[in-house]
Amino acid sequence: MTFIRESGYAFWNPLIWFIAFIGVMAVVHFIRMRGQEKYKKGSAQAQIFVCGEEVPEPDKRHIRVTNIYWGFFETLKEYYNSILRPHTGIINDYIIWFVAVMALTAVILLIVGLTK
Amino acid sequence: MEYVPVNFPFLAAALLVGISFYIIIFKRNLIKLVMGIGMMASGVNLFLVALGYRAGGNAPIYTEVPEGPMVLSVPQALTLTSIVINVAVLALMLALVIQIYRHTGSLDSEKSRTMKG
Amino acid sequence: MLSKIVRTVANQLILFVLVFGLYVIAHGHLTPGGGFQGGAVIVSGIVMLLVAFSSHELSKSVRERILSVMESIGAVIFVLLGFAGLGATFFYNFLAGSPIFGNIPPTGPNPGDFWTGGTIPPMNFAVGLKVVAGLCAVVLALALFTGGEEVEE
Amino acid sequence: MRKVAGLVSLLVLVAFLVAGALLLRPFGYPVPSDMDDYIIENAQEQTGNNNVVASVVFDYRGYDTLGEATILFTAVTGVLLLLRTEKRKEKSS
Amino acid sequence: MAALVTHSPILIIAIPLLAAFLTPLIGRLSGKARNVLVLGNLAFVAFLVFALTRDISVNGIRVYTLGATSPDLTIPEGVMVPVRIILEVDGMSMFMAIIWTIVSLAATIYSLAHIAKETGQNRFYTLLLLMVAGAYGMMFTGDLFNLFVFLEIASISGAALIAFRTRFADTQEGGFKYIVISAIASLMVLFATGLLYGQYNLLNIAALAKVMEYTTLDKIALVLLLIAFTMKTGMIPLHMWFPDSYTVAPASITGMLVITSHACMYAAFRVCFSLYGGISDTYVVGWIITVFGLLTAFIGVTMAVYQTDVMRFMSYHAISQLGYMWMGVGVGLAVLGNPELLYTYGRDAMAGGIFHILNHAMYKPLLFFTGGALFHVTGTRDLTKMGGLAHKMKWTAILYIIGTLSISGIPPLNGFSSKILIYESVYHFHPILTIMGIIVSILTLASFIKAFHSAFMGAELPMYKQIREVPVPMLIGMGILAFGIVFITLFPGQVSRWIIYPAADALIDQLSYIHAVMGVVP
Repeated sequence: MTFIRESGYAFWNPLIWFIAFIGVMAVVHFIRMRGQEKYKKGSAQAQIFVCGEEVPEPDKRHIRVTNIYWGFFETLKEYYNSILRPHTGIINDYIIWFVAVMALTAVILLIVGLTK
Repeated sequence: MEYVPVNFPFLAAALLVGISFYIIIFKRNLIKLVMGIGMMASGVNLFLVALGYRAGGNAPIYTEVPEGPMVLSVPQALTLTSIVINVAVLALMLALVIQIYRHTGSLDSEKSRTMKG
Repeated sequence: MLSKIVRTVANQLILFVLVFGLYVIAHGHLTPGGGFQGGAVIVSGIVMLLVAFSSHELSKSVRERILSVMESIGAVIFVLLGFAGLGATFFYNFLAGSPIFGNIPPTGPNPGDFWTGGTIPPMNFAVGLKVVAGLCAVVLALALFTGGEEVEE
Repeated sequence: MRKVAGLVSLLVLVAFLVAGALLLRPFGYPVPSDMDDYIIENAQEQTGNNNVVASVVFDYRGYDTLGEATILFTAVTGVLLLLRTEKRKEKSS
Repeated sequence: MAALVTHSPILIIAIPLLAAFLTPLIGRLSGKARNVLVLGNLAFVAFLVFALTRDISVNGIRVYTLGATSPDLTIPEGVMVPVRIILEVDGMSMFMAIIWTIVSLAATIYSLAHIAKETGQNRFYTLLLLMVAGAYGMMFTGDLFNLFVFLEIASISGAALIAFRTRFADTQEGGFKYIVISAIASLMVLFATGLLYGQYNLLNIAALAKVMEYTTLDKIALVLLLIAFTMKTGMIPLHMWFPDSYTVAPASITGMLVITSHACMYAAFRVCFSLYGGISDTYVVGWIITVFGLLTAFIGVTMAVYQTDVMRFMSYHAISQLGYMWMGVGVGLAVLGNPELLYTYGRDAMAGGIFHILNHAMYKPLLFFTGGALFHVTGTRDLTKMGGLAHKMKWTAILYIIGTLSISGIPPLNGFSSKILIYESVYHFHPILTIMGIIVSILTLASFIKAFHSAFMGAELPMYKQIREVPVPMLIGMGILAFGIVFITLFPGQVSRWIIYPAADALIDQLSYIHAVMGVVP
């Protein structure tokens, strides 16, 4: 039973990947073993430390989805404005797109048919 | 039965489909939308049943049939099937329109919209 | 609830409508018609009653549960007639040539014999039952804006 | 903008449909018609049935009719499901 | 047993139908008996599907003539064309059927707990079985009009199931959009069927493919069929109904709707390869499909990063994953007329696209189920209201991680093994396809990390103190799909050899598809 999947240009073998993964894990475990053993759960070491300020409430300090990748959307604002404009949510517009794509494809096929 | 140069029934079916596309695209009222889909179904059914016509033919039923050619029977069966299918579709659509009107109090496809983007 | 004249006439007419619908269903294999058409005719009669009397009046006599049970039974009969042909293939006309509905008519124009058609008359009846029950349920539901009550399980 | 784009593409599509209707074989003269001729000739002795349309609907294409009946069943079930009145004790839905 | 296999193409479709007709009667008596009926029915159908798969891998294409005296009597004597409806089952059909079996079983088990508090369960399970039968019919049929009929069955039951939770407004809107789109698409399919019937007086796909002359009418019919099916599949720019409908459905139904959209994709492949495979314009059609697939993958994922509704975000990911399949199979279609290119990379591209269908059918329903689990416990789909759920829902979090890594193609999970196949083969057709595919994969991972953090990570929010892990049936339903993912991860070579490449060859080899029905007469 071989694990290898050949695609003609390369091969992909989960077994090799697993072996590599286990090796990396062993190295990581070795490095972690060299660390300190003085860490104790439940003590002040486990508390959150915000430069001496008192820690905000959980729902205050949770990063909401709207704040993630803010810069990404800020940079691509034009793209998103242009891409969100067609998404009107009106069923009639969906049918317009359907008709438009049908007409476009038909014209393409007709032109190709005329050229040859 | 002389030869018909332009096949008008097919033309009528195609135009009916086009008109119903116009209704579906440009009428914002959901009931009109459903009517447009019903019209499109009628156009397609007309097209199907017109395909089965044979010049001067009788209905394909041998009970007391006069002599002569018979029109094709498969398109009639297909048309029967598609008519019932469209009845079912329209019934479900109307039920959904009733529900939409209950919830949003509007039949306009833009005012009754709750999702976008 | 329309005027008394309308209600009386509807009361008289519904009988003829039902009889005609049954005729169309029963002779589906001899004359134009069949299960769907006859069922539609019967349901049109019921819609006439719905217009003459109010839908609440009608919903007292016609229950949604009974309709859906009838519809399921019709559908089950129809698909079982298909399964019964599995000796050869699904939907094989296994009754053609058998004692029930088995007569083979002479080829070409003929007056028509009711006892022909193989599985087609039974299928017509099953489909007729199904269409009557189903369309009645739909019409009543759309008229009353309710599809019966669902009690939480 | 919406209207113009929709109208233009609609006109193109309708032009194609009309072209299809005009390019189709003349109305009333179906060629070829092998399948239907076979059915019209043999329906009587194969299904023992005068009504050729009925024998097509219930025998030759009976499977389509099963699907058709199923669609009607589906739509009725769906309508009754959508228009049901929920008797529910008010819990945090 | 042999007779069972002989009749299994129709039994797989007809037994769920019979059970669906019986469900309302039995459901009135007891809910437990109804659940047993539904589950036992699906299990028996699964058994039939696997038996038929073994038979087809041995004996090749199997045809089934409905109503004839013998199943393989496709053409009656006295005429040269098929008269009755013919089911034609080949490798591609069986591939889709296997997917549908697994996902429908998992979704049904998931539904047992997911909709336990809703009313109208009898009709829910009735429609679910009808949807199962409709999709099987689409996958097995060899007849254009029959394809239309079963497309309608799947669409109508799907629309009614989308609108199942009638107490919300958006569910009704989603169901309405779905039924309108489906009705218009099916009517276009019917119009195209009429065009083909009017020319050739045939309805059977194989018989039509044999006499296909590719006139202008055939071009119009091809456009109608192709665009109608692609709209049902959710290809950009025809995708806008897709999130609206999939977001609001019950999660189990969303998982099944993904596979019905794959069934429409299968129908599009059937039209392009089996019906129009012999025409001269396959290069152009393949290019059109590939370009649309590229757009689909990119725009879908960029829209997905933007979303904050968990189910809507996953729906846009479903769209962008569909793009990969269109790319792979489109490249295969473009080089279909050129055997040497086809066997250099085209066949591998098609295999990659088809393999991606399988992977997507495993991890996307899993992700939708996890989204439904979040909705089940929190009562909202809005990611901005969630947080810290992993403290209470460990199993759901783990399953979500598996699905995330798989959809974003992280080695060694199965998403990677299909994506690498697509990348390598598509690169030789046009490099930009591979580059865009990798970018889309990166954005997919980024957006899923975003959703994971906002839903599961973080401190435990006070509003979710007393939530509990989802019920066991939902975990079982998700676990089945997770097991499928792990299996494909471990044995990609075997899976591709057993079902993927046979499916691709079944699409490529049009002649045997025709000969199975028409016989080997010249």
